[in-house]
Amino acid sequence: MMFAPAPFLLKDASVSQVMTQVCLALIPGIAAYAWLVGPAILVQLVIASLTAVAAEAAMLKLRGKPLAMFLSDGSAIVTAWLIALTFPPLAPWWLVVTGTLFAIVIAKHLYGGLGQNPFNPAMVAFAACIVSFPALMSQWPSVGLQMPLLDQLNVILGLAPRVDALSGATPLDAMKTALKLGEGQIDIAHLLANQDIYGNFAGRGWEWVATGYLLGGLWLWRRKLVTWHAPVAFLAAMVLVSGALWLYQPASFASPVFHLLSGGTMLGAFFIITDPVSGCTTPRGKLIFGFSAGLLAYIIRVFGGYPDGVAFAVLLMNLSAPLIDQLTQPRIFGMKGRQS
Amino acid sequence: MDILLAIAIMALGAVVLGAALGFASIKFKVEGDPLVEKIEAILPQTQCGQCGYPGCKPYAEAIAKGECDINLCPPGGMEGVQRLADLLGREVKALEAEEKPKQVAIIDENTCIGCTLCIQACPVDAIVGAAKQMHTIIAQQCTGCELCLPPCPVECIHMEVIPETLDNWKWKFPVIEIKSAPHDSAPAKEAA
Amino acid sequence: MLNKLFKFYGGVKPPSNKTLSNALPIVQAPLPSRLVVPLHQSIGGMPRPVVQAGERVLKGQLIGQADGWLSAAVHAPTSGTVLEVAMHVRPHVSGLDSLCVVIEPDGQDEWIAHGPPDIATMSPADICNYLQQHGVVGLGGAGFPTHGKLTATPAVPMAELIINAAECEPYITCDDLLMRERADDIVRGIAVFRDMLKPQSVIIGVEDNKPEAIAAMRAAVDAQNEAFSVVAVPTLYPAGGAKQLIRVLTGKEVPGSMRSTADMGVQVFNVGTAYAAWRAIGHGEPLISRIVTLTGNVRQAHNVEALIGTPMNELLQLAQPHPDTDGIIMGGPMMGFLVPNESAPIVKTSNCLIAHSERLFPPKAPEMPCIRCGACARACPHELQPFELYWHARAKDFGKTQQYNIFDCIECGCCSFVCPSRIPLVQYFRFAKSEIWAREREKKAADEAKTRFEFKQFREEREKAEKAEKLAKAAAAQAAKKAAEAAAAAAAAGDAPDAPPADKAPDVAVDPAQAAKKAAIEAAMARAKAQREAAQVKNTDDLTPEQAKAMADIEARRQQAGIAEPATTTETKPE
Amino acid sequence: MSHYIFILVGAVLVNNVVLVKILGLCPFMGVSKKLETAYGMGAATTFVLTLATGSSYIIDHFLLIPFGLEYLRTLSFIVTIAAIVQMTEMVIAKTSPTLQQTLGIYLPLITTNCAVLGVPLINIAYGYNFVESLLFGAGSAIGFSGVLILFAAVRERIEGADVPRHFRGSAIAMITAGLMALAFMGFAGLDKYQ
Repeated sequence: MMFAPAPFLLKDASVSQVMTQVCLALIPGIAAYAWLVGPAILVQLVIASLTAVAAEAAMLKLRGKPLAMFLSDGSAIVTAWLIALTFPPLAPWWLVVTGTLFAIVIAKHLYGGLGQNPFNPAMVAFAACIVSFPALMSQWPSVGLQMPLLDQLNVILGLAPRVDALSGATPLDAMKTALKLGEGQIDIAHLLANQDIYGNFAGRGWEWVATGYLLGGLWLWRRKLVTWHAPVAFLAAMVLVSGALWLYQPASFASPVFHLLSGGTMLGAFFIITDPVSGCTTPRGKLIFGFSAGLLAYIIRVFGGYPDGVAFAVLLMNLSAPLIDQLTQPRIFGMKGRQS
Repeated sequence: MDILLAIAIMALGAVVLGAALGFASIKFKVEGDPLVEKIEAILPQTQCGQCGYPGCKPYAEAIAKGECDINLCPPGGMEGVQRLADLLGREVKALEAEEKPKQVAIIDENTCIGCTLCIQACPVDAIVGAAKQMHTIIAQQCTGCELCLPPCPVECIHMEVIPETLDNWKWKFPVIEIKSAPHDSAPAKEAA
Repeated sequence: MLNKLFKFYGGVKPPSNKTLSNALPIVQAPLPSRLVVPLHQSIGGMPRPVVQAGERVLKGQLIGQADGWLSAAVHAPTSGTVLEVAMHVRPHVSGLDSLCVVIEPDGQDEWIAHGPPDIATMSPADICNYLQQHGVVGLGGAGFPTHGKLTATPAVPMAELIINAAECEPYITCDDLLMRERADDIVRGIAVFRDMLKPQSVIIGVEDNKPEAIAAMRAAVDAQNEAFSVVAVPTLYPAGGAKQLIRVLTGKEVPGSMRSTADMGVQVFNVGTAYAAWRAIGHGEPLISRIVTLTGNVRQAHNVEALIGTPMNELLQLAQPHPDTDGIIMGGPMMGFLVPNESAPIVKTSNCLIAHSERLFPPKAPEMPCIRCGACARACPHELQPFELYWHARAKDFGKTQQYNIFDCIECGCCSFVCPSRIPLVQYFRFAKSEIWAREREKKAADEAKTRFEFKQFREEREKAEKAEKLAKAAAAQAAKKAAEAAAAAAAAGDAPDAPPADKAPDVAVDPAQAAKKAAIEAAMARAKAQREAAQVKNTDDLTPEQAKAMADIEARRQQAGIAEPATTTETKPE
Repeated sequence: MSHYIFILVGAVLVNNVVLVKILGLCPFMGVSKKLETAYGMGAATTFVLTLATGSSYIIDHFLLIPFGLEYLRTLSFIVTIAAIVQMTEMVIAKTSPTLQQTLGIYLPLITTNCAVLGVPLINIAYGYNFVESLLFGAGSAIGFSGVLILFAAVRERIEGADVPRHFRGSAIAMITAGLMALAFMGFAGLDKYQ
């Protein structure tokens, strides 16, 4: 007879179900992304996924873990997709591969694999790559540039020259550069009026991607896979600080709407800071985590040296998460209103 | 001249700092060593002397002074070593002797001659009996130190591993269960 | 509903599967071939057996005498012959044995003389004693002796008496059926508790998935003109946990560290306990049977009234288990356990037997790592952080588990139920708890050993000091003697005729000399005595009665064996 | 005013003494196994570092420079720091013997902690005045304590993780420290923004 501990009834839930739902929730954003920049993003998703699965399998084999069980959990795919979605869509293939390898091998498996990594692997990949290859990581396709799949493939595979025309910048980056170069002679209102780059409020088209992520995130929340705490706190921090500075000096600071819908804000709010493994888990902890991440992301993207701050903000909060969790343990049953 | 000046200044500094340190060493003099108590709390109190010290307290004092290693206590086991290492921030070392399961001494009723030698040897007064009467060991109080074994002239004392009962039964560490033939087999315990 | 209901945090809704077994009435189980009655069936002291092998016992006859205040008596479930009093397997997850009385029924089911006591003349203490003697314990799960909850005289006045009839575990319907069929006796039992505890109100909490039971209870309460309120509580596992039910019905949260809910002015009894109490008080019957739900992988799930001590596999046959049954779960599917040995007997706390099969309870998928998703924390009714507890329990960092309040865990299984990684969380917590307990036991033993060691050292020091003192005294006496001799010699030497003061000298000298001699003898005797004492340690002075008894037993055995003559007569000291 | 804030915040985050300047790694790796110890070490180092920057400034400006003895800077700083550390150790021994035991060798090692010596030297290299020096010292100390405490909390969690055998202990701690430094690179350029 086997020894099976109680309970004998189990809810129908599994890690792979969780991961599949996260992937599903990413679909609207990906669809908008593909509509915006063309099929290149799909190519990147495939490259990243293949690399991630291969790296995962290799690491599992090296560590002597059951392959099938862990490969089917889908966590590697989620990491891969997040990497592909945060990297520039026309980044060379090896950049994506390097990032993914770094994420899976170092950030995930050296810590013991699924569920044990203190840092978000996708964000580690992004940070490592932007620090190592700042130029490549800042080359975004000029919006509205529609290239056929073959040309995009050629760029990704390094077969075609990385023409300057291809290499724009994200709205955030472009704005920062413009402000710095302009040395105060150009103001935000003027820049935003420039429809070619900025569209109506965020980068033209990018707001649709952000909206896609938002929809997916709301669905995740409805499915109770994420709680509202971290995303709301993150977005609130973003709105508060950007709103305050925008009201104080509208000429040099962009509006909250712009910040909400550009860069990695929405992706970060719903898919990255909600990662339970590397994030906070207590309700109060999640609020602190989200709020601080929003604040840091804003500070780094506006005042710092990198085009977007979400990745660094998330990593910084990742390393604070264990301490925050310890300090924000909720009162347990029967201990409310008492000295703990 | 410069050199002299430099020496003078350094000497001045030395005197000032030395005076400050001297003052501090008087002001913050530490008496006693509360650390010994913390160490002793970890030790199993078998008083068996296997560490080479006459009892647990002397061993604790020796550890606190840094005179000996933390891996000399076999009854405390690897876990004791681990906890000592945690307390003292020292490296965990393998035990000097091998670890034994917890035991209790049993006196063979029919062989005991009532010589009282074991009673004198027992460090924790766990043996009762009077001269020429059979001695018996109070099992709950026996620490399993084996100190009563050598003095016994008729070798009537032996050690027995404490059996598992409902009182000392423990839940085992969960492991991935291994399925075997179902039904009516022997009491299933996890493959520990 | 007059009562305002409260919510508790967390909880899960597993499929209840109660309709399987609640359609048929309670059936009296036939006499089994033999009964194995464990003596230790409740929390507290182990009852002492008062019968011997070969003895004939009557139904309801005392076979195990309660030992100590927190202990309950055990009785023969039917008339028959005691086969043996020996170690037999107990329905415990360990599969270990404990002392049991094995009875072969004679089929006559002959009651011992019994009848209801005159309750009007009994003081509350008498009633408590009576319940203890009749073996009434909590039938909800833990088996806490009922009189223990009734004797508590808390400083806090009793506000609510709660009768726990929630029965939140899936599959189990024994309380449901009991209430449907025997509501009158239950209400009378509750009235006894009410009279003893004098609470301001009495609330009977029943999960709202048992409308028939609620109706039956209300009818019985009305029929007896009692002011008990029967409250339907929302079906949410574990609403039947004592602390959860208190929270739902009164809004009070009893902290885990509080040992007794009475300190919050609440006392909770299981509905079955109330029934058992009335069987004892109203009919004079000790607790020798209980309602057991037989369900799971069986053809005819139903409830039976089974005698304590009935082997489980024999009892389960009544429900005709399907051939693919591969085990028996005692208790519900959330907190019960697979009995390691299916011939284990029914005990007072066996509320349900579930025939286990892989079809019904598919084997768990392998354990995955924790992804800290927090589902367990959202399900935990005690608002703990199970994933943190798991993380530290797995790393065997027990100090940390205590920091995260592991002892507030009630092992309800909600966390394991929702875990997407299928981690047996409760199992980890049980492991950590029993490790901590074991450590505390060891620590306590170590402390005691230390005290005894220090006392022994102190005693040896004292003995040494006393010896030294005596030696010193002897030496002093010796010196005095010598001085006296010297004086005497001097006196003798100076025994000149022209020395009148010397006349007196011999007298004076003799006295000290004699005194010195006497002192020397005394010292020698004391020395000898001390030596004797040192050589013949006798520490049998302050023994506990048990120890003395054990020694006497052993001596008796020795004499029987003919090895040692009575110690006083001869000296047989081999070399 | 904002200048001082920039020095302080810059020292804590942007030029974090451990993760950006890579100073003081021995206590960072050695005393971060337990959160409790990290608190103690952080407090001790903060105290020593702030005091050391102040006193070394005084020594430099009122003793060494007037007498043209700048070449004795390192020597005299070490001596001063050693004295301060000795004093701190005595105070800790008096107030918390367990902390003293757990800090173990690392407490006297503050003496040779490169952060403690490095920060006063950086102060002089940057030409900071007394207030600036103190702020920079305090900021560095806060930065050191902060990352030490965060690191200890992370390590306590990693302790329970199923890290591959060859990476257990110091190896994974070094990797973690590396990833933390990566995260801190996000602050790069913040202090240049005026």
